[in-house]
Amino acid sequence: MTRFVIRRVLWLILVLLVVSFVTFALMHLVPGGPWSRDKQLAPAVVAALNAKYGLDKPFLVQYGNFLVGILHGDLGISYSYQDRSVTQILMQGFPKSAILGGTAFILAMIVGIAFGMAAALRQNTWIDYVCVMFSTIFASVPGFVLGILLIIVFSVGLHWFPTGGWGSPSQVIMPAVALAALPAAFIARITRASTLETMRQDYVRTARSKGLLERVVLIRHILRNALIPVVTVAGPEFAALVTGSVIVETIFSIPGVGRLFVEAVFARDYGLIMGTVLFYAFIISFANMVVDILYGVIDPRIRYD
Amino acid sequence: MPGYNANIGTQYVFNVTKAKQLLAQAGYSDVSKLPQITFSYSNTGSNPTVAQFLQGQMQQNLGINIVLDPEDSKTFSNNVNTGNFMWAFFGWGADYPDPDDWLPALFGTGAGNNHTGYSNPAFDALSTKALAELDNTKRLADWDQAQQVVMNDAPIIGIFYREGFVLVKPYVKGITTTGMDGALPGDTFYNLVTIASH
Amino acid sequence: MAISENAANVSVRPHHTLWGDAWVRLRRNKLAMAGGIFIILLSLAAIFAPLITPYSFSHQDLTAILQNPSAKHWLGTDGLGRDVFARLLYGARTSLAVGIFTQIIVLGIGLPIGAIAGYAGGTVDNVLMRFVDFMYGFPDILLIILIKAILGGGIYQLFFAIGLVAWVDIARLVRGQMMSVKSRDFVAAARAMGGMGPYITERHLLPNSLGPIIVSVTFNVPRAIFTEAALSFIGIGVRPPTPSWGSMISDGYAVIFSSWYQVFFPALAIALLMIAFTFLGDGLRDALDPKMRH
Amino acid sequence: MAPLLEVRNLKTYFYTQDGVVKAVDDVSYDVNRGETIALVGESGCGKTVSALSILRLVAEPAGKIVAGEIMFNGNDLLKLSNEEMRKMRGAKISIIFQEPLTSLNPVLTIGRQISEGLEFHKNMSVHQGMQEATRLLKMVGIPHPERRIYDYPHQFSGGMRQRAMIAIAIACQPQLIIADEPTTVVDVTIQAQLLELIRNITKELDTALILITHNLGIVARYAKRVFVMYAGNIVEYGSAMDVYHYPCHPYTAGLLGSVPRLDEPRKTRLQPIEGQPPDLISPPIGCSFQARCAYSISTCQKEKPQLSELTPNHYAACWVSQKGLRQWQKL
Repeated sequence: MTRFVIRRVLWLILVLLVVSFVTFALMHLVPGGPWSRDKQLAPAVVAALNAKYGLDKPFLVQYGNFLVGILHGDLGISYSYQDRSVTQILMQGFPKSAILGGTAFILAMIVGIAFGMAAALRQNTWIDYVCVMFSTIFASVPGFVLGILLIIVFSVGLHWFPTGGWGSPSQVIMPAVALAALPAAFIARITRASTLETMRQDYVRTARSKGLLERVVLIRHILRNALIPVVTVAGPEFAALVTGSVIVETIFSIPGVGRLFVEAVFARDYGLIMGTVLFYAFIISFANMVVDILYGVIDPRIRYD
Repeated sequence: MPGYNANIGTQYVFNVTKAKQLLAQAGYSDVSKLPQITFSYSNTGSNPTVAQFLQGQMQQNLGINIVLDPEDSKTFSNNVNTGNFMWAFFGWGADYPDPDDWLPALFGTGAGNNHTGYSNPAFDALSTKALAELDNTKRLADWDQAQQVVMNDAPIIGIFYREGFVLVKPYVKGITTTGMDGALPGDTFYNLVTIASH
Repeated sequence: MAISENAANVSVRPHHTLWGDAWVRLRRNKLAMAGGIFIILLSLAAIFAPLITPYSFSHQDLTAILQNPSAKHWLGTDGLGRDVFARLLYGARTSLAVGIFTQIIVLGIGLPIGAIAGYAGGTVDNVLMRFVDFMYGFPDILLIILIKAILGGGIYQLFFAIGLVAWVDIARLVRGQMMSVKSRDFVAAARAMGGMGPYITERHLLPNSLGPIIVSVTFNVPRAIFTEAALSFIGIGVRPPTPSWGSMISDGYAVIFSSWYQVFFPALAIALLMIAFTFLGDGLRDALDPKMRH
Repeated sequence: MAPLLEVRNLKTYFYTQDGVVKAVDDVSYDVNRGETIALVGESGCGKTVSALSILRLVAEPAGKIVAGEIMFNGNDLLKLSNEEMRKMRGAKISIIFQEPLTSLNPVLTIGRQISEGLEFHKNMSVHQGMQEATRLLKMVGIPHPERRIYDYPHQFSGGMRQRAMIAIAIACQPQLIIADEPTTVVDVTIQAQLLELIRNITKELDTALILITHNLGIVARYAKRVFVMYAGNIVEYGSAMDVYHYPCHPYTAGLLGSVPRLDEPRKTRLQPIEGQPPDLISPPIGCSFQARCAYSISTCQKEKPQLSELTPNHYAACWVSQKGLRQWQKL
């Protein structure tokens, strides 16, 4: 297993390198630069800025400098955030997004798997239809609306939670729920579909013929076999949640990293773009690696030669 | 703003029949012969609504179908600065409240922010004269003439001025908002602000 | 022992193919049929919108801005005095097209790559999956702005842009299913009978990993519709004033408190579309499930 | 001495969209302690469904036991609560399924799948269960059992998996084992080994065995009494010898006729039974076999024949044989 992990880590680094190069190229190809404004800056000013940020050097040299910076753990500097380096920006914002995203992920998995299995076991009963209803509502109602509803009901109405901000645990609950709604619905539906298929397998009938408790049949025989698609989906969902969401962080005014990437792209903040893209790419590749490892743990037949 | 003259540009009022006459004069009595007009704008804030409003007016009043081209702000700025647009919607904010800052930069031939490529020697002459004039009243008179020239050539169409609304608690004293405020209202003269006990 | 001829009531079952039998059983599933009919009705309503509503989607009646639903405007009017019901109908053209075609592209790319990676295993799987990781980490907004700059902003560029990035989820899902299903015993048996790779993949593996794939598709439909709205923000896809459900919702954000219906009705339309796809998908899954075929 | 298991007038129907499938339509049979009986018939005649009905494992909601009694050790299994029934499964009655390829949980070790029943019925610890599993695997002839208990099903061959299934079935020393076509999937040589294994074990543990198969060769060698099923009911039953040498039902004769015999030079072509089993949704009036029966007379089409004793302990449900007109009797 460790040989497999080492190989995958090497591949991870390669993927990150390719992502960084492609991003670097795309950034410079895209129309408009960091200094483009309706009210054009004087050419001399633009030249001075380019010199300051090393944008006047040839493309490959700039990329080389960026890579060298990475080796020292420095993701480069941001043009819009003058006071902090990209690494600092990420390090300040990421814990908030991670805590929020992590809570939402755990919530989504627990609710999702529980609901999914219940819907599959009680097919075509009210639980099943409730599961369908919720998954549809959360998928078609935009996150923004859900966030606002939560605020109106729970903080303005019932004063249970503050309307936003960060710091106390009570400020995590509502945004986590808003964030977890869609993934929970998605995981519930995936679990249901997979459990339905697993329930019909012969070995479940064998388990029952041994007189095992329904609970044991459910967990040890049905759930474990139904987990493969759930785990597959959980990887990317985890990465997406942990790297923050633009909408939820905006509504609940949480200084996470959700908005960074989008802001950086629209501001053509090259330093910040490179930093956030690599950061996201690392987390998603890492999550997918964990999923592949989990495959081997869940299903012994999946062995990596 | 010094040099402000209320009746400049008053000749432009909403008048559909006159517009049609001008179109006919230009040989486009049948608007379908017009080339495809694209209206580019940065897709932020209320720009989309303004653009669609303009499109609706052109279509409903003159029957001209213009195509809207929303762009992200940097792409739009880049297109504007490189003249890569047919008809665009962009704003301007003065650095300091005086014609010296506006007019030459926007309408002087080859000026940095002259995105329309407008060039009128008459205006250039008046502009250089006004910039060198020390006597304030003469200076403003020159700018007044310069504005008149620009208005007659009409290289741009002024649509609206942004207006800011400020809610101030009664116990906050001394807030003086100016046209030059930055992101926060009255931030130009924050030193005058005092908080009364409440 | 000659056999008598009166075999009248012996029911000789015609040999159904997998898909033939599935269609027979799908037709019997009322919910799935309801879903299918809803989608067809919606498409017809979108196509024949001019017959259904007198209003055009772009006509601005500036005297009737942000009106609540009334007899004159069934679903009220938006910020520029345009009829929301008309925009919803015409918007269906964009959103249905986006919802459906992107899924075809997504399945078209994702299924084969996932199936090959899952089935082949070894280095093929590794290379394909690292490419998938690359696509996951890929800054799609940057590419999309570039596509807009080079290819312009039409609806085909939109399908291209969404399809390009959205197939990765399906690919990983199919691959995961294939890997555990591949080693399941009937596949070993099929392989023993000399079944070639593609034959096995199509006949044995895909039908058995259909459930989660269909679920993923039903969730991708609303996601594609919202992505379309995000992309039209950058200028790709339909341009104003052509409406789409996604852009109607994002326009409605600003006035959500005063005129909630601007967000409510498009969101409801998306919800109904997704329910239709969910029932259709569930029906299809049950119809194709080999275990359900007596 | 009362039989260990007595199935009386069992009816198990499946409610599907196409209609009600009468899979088991008024079937009765019995098994004595330690005895081996065989349930024979083409696939789809209701053999497996009747077995599953005994264990009340018929797939809800489609399948439902509509009528009848299943007396086991004097009490009716159908009257037991789910809790009591669950205590019977695996402990008193166990089953060996036909498909070793899919009947074992792919993600659980063989050892655990054997020890599960023990942990629950005999409340052994996992460790004790695994040790017992090792002994059971040795008993069913699996080499190096102490290592193999940690293997997964996909690491076992088809034959070995069936042996594991047998180990699971005998784990709690049940009084009755139902073997549902235990050897259909494996090749002939392994088939013989498995059947010998099952016979020795049932003898050693004095367990009753219901052997469900469509392979007549097996029946003759292992079963004392034979019940022939067709289209959801029993058409003939009696001692193996009687049924083999003096079949009283054309279907049984047909089955025997379509099996190559070693003890006779083969003169004539094997005679397959033409046609298909009737649709169980709307079974024909009268005898369900008459459509394929060459000897059917008018009454066969009008009235359904009942089982009646033709020779001592040898029953058949056929008007022609009950009227003594058995032309097919060439043996």
